[in-house]
Amino acid sequence: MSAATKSPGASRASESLRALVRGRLFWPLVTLALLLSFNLAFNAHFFSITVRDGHLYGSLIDILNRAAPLMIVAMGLTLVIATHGIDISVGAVVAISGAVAATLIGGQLTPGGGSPEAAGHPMPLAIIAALGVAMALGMWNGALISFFGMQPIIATLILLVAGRGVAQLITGGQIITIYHTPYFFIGNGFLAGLPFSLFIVTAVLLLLLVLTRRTALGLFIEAVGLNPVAARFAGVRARAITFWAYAFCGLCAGIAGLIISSNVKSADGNNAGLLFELDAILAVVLGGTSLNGGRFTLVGSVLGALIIQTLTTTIYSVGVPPEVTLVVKAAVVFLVSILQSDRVRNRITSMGKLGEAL
Amino acid sequence: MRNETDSRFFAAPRALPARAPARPRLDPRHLPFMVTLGLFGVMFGAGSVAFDGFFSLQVFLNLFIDNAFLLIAAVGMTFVIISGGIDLSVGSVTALTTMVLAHLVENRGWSPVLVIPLVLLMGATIGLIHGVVIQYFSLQPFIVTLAGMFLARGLCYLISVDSIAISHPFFTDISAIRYPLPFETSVSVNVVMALGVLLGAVYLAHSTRLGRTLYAIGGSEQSALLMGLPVARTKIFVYTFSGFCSALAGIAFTFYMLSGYGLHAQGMEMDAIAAVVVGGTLLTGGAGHVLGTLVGVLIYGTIQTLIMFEGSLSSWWTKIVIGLLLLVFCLLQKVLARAPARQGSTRAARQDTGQTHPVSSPIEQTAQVGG
Amino acid sequence: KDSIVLGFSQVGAESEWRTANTQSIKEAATQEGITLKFSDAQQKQENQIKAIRSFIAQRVNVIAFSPVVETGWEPVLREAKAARIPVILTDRAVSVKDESLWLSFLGSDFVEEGRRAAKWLVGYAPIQELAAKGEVNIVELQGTVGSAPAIDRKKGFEEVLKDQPKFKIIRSQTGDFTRAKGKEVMEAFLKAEGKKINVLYAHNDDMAIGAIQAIEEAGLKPGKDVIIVSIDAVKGAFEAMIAGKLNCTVECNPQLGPQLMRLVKDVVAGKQVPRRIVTQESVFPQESAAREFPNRKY
Amino acid sequence: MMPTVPVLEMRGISKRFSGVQALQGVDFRLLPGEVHTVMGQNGAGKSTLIKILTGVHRPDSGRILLRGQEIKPRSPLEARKLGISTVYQEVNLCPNLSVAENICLGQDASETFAIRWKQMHQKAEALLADLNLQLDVTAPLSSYSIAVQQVCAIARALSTQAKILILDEPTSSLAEDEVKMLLSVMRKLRAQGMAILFVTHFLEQVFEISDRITVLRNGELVGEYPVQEVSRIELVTRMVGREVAGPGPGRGKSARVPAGTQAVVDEAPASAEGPFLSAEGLGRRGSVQDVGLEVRRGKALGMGGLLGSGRTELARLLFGIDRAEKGSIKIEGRAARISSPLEAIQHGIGFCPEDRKHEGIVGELSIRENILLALQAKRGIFRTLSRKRQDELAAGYIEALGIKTPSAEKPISQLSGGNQQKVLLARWLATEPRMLILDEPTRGIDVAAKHEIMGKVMELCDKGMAILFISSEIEEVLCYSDRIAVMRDRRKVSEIKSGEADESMVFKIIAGGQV
Ligand SMILES: Nc1ncnc2c1ncn2[C@@H]1O[C@H](COP(=O)(O)OP(=O)(O)OP(=O)(O)O)[C@@H](O)[C@H]1O
Ligand SMILES: Nc1ncnc2c1ncn2[C@@H]1O[C@H](COP(=O)(O)OP(=O)(O)OP(=O)(O)O)[C@@H](O)[C@H]1O
Ligand SMILES: [Mg+2]
Ligand SMILES: [Mg+2]
Repeated sequence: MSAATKSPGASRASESLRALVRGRLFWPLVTLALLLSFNLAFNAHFFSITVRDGHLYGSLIDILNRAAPLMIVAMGLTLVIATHGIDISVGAVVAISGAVAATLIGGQLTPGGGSPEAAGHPMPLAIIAALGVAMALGMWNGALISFFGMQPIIATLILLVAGRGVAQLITGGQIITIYHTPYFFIGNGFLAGLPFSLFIVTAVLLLLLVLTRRTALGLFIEAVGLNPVAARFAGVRARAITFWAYAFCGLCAGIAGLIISSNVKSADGNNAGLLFELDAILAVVLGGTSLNGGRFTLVGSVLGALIIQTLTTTIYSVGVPPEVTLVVKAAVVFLVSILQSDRVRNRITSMGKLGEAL
Repeated sequence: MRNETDSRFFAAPRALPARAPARPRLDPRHLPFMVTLGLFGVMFGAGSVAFDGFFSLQVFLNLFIDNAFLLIAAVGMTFVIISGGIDLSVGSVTALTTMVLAHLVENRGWSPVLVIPLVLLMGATIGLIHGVVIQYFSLQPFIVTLAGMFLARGLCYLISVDSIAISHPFFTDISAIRYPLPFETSVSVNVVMALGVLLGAVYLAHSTRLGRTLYAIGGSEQSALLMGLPVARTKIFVYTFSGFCSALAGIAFTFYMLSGYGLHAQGMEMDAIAAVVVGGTLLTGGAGHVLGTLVGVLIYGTIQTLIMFEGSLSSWWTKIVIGLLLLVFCLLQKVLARAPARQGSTRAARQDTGQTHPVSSPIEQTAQVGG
Repeated sequence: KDSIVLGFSQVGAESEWRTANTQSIKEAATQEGITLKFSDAQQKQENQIKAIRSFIAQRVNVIAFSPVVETGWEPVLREAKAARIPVILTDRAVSVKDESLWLSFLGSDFVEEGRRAAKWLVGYAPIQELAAKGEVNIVELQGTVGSAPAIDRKKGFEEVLKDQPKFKIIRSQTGDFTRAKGKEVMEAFLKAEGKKINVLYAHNDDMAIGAIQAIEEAGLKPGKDVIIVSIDAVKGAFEAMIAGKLNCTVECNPQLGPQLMRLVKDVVAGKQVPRRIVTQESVFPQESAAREFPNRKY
Repeated sequence: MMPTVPVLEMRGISKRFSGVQALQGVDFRLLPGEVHTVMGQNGAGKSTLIKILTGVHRPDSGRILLRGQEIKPRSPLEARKLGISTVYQEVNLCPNLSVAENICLGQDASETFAIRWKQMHQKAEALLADLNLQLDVTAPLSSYSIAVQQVCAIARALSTQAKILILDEPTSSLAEDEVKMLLSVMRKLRAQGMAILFVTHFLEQVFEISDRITVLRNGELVGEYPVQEVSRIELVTRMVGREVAGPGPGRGKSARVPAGTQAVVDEAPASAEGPFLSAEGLGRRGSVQDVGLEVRRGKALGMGGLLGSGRTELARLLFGIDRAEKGSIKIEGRAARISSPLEAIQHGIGFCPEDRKHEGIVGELSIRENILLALQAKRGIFRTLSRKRQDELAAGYIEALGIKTPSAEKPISQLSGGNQQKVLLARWLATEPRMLILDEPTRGIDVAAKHEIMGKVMELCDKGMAILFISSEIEEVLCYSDRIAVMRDRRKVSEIKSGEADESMVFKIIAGGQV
């Protein structure tokens, strides 16, 4: 049984198989594939994509478009989690960002006259303001955590609670409908046949990949998350790194807020991004990043977000009754995480080895 | 086998050089707890000055009456957090308990004497499953208990989406019991139950091997393992205990509300976590005191009471003010508890408040199998 | 003379409707010179109970609240009764055995709203035509699972349709009362059922507005290809109706403030008050939208 | 003379980690009442053997017999119940628990339901007193230095009535006194019939205490020898597989360099230019008081002192980990403010800390990344090295320091203790510092490698690097430094030229005999 008794060739082959199976993205991909094919069993048209009004149209496109905000927030959160932190305020920041943009753009529908497209303030200003506020909130979190030494969960809990209040304060507890059509492009527009939000996701992903893999940032973040003392002793500016991770996470939540508010053409301070933090954390964890900090994978988090969105869409399209939805969700999360555990992986790899030996 | 007197090989053991300047009598390790308690006093005092009718024993006792279930759940959560984990299923298990209780007693006509042990067993079993899955598959507690949270909430809806009122005399009678105290005040059965759980937990955490093993695991799971402590068993126990506490909280909830409902105790896990952490327990594990959780719950309750007495805040300002109060509180707690340690930096701080301050204590690498 | 102190415990600020409700109560209190102790329960019943307890401790003159759920009020209301503080319910009732625990109930009837929506639908001409030809396929966007309006609006709607064999609810899913979810769920419905869908019934206007966007994006005409009926009658719904995208909305009136204050004054004055006060609510079909729109405050 | 029935026997033990054959068919016998030393180079498999014995790892093949009965320990807990008491190589205690808890927790069945704190504290104090240490046992373990922690770990192992005691490099951070104490305790236990498995890299200790020696090389058994039958040279040769030269070019008196030439080198550059770093009146509440010293380019300043005398704390002040409250630091004659490690690094200082597990390695990062970390921090986030350059760098140091690993991409936590230490050294050498502070740098490094590594450091020193060398081994300090500063009670009490001192003299100063 032991590797030593096998021929070197076979052991090399099994090693490379193991490398594949152990690859971080392998299991999230498998999960996603399983979920998608499950859909196909229920609905033959699930994979069909047609062209409508000059852009692609279909369930898969829906999933991608819907998952965009989650993917972006999950990426920001990945950095935070990699530093061994957590940010549960992302949902509140989503709401604030949308509220800021909507109130600035404003616009009123006057029946029978006036232009519904009229914007209160120029759109770029509104967008910059919303993102600026979101990032400032992230920096606030970062400052509390890295400079005041507050526990991340408490620091961000404060913003989770108060931030929702701020969002409602901005909107006056109402849903602010946006009438400025150009704004809708962010969350509803299509570019080259694909939802525009996907381009934002790609841009954020590329930016982050470059930042973390082409510079030393990734190394520093991982070092800080794994052993902050040792990292500091080696000259890494642990506090600054942590601070900027939260700031960036805030920014990501801001972007997500814009997409969401643009998508539904309104800002809902009460409900936008409610419980978003749970989904985002779940996405990061399903993607293969540990909540204990350290090694992180951005692509994994993106896949995690896709898994969650696929699951949600599946539940809707398969017609699971709402009372059962949560049980189904629980079962899937259980299964997926057990499937991803080392124990099961090893079992599967050794099964693979056996098969090879035969 | 060891004989103290003649095994001293050298005349007198050498003492390490005396420590830095003499400090106040107070043990610095208790400082954060004292500070938290003191701040609670200040907060309650401020309320008394600001609002009529605030300064009364009954208002103070109401903190216990209204938060008994939270306290029970938070005690279970304290254990989980000290061991370095987290349990997100607390609120939903509480809700599930109320639902099962109400359903079996009202719709099925079972006897409460039978149903109560049954739901406690159910809670403990859910916790046990969490623990076993976390330990056996070495999964992250966050994700396992999140699934548990979905599951328990979902099971509530499977029983009924609507709420079920409880009119069984056993429950109505117990919920009506008030133990009189001086000055025409009283407390409910829940309070007695919660304090009982608290005392039991204090004993368990601070005077038994199991409790100390808990702290060891939170400090460094790998080390605890190598020290030959029963890590797996203890971790599984912790989640089982938390599940049990959640179910007990559910029973207290039922006494409090006399109804079972799938939307009960929404977000209670966050309240419990916040109470535990505000009470001085580190989310990274290994440090904290169960009594701190009591103070944490009281502080949480006081913040709410303050806002209710204020009575003019809009919904959003309510949230903002809760956040601000929490912020002020946590900052003060940090500043005050740190004051004496400020002279020393990393290492000195580690020395003084090592048990209670996360920031400076090194984070253990569990993957490290040392050498 | 000291002004009357009213303790009011609101459910939360989870929707526009709720915000409007709060606003109406606050404004009315100021107008009538009543001191309002307002407390937001953030959707939690336990917080409402705590609030009522703190009102008792503060010895307010009257307690009013919008219960999160019907059940579970017995113990705390008994305390209020012991303290001789009269209790008024708004928005929805409570189920307690001892009916003397509350004095009066002011509010709308969610089941009735569901019934009205269904009745309007059954009577709507294009639908009748459809029904004559074949089946009417309905998709339903429910409110938050387990919440009172969701349960009752579903119940009322189904009650009426029970006797209409041609009407079929083919899909029903929760949209959490929000636009975003409403849109997302509708998208999935459209992918799964395609053109089969004739009618959308949404438990509130916000979900309907979200769903309208999804329907448009699917290349269908809301209000024509898919008949839409929803509940609440918020401003956004009127805008949609004016644009011809929504067919009907059933009013659920949040403007309880003035009525409540009058009631409070009567109670304090020791007058006999009615046990049940139903708020004035109507059904607004598309045709009435333009006329009604300027009157909408929220 | 000795009973021949072994208490413990391991037969044909093999263990493979991904990519590494850690053990290959190793046999090992432990007789009652003997001290049996296992020797081998870093990464030879000593710790792995111990971990298999105590159930941390499961062997791929082979059997373990305890008094003739086969056992399959699955966890340290089971091993402990079988009467095996262990001190692992790294200090594996819980930093957040008190010293007393770390020593006593779980060791006494009677404490299950009610811990008697007073008794526990007394017991811990007594156990520590046996090891010549007196401290506040209620303080958290993390408030003590790594050496103290190591003593606590030993005390824990001694706190139960075990039949077998395993000590994996227990003396690596201990000073002479503590080592003596430990050895005498071991003798006493041996006399009582306990079987002791001992791992160390210090030859003197081996020959002082062992009855028999088992030598491992590359995971394979080289042989088992009664201590009388091997000489030091033979032993080292068997461990390494070839002949090894003695200590390289040293500096002090005990080195082979003639004292005369040393003196000349000593004066010349010193007069030519000022010290690289000079500190005056450095002090900080609760830490060192009023310390002044000069570290010169091309010179090594050794630091001697007892456990807890404040050497590490001084190093922390110099490196900006703690901020000095009093005194001043000058670098190359100019006043410098060093308020963070990064600033120190930018001034060209490097610091290899003593607590490698907590302050040194970043466990899950690869060897390459660990080596790169300080250099990259020095260069900043954006000036990255190309991947090729990184690989070269890592490969270069793996080669130069003899780090035993199949690849530079292994997580450092999978390396053996000594090899981790080498990686840390490489981390600092890679920054090409102008001054290097080494706090117990040879901890856990095998004899052969020690000479090689220190030889390399001395080479760099000769090329102009300033060295501050802290070690608990006086011999080492004497050998590798030009001058020796001695600390006592957190003050510098004396500074002498190493050429003018011998071991006993330094001892006297350290112990406070004379100033
Ligand atoms: N958990 C692990 N995963 C992978 N490889 C490991 C692991 N533990 C040890 N090894 C490898 O096994 C080999 C033997 O290591 P071991 O720790 O037994 O050495 P050692 O003889 O104790 O060395 P040292 O004197 O440095 O402590 C090393 O090459 C090491 O890299
Ligand atoms: N009385 C004491 N109480 C608590 N800690 C003490 C006491 N005396 C000394 N110490 C410990 O000793 C340390 C001071 O010495 P430092 O670590 O600098 O010693 P060192 O000379 O490097 O010796 P070593 O590393 O061998 O212990 C402090 O960090 C502290 O942990
Ligand atoms: Mg070793
Ligand atoms: Mg030291």
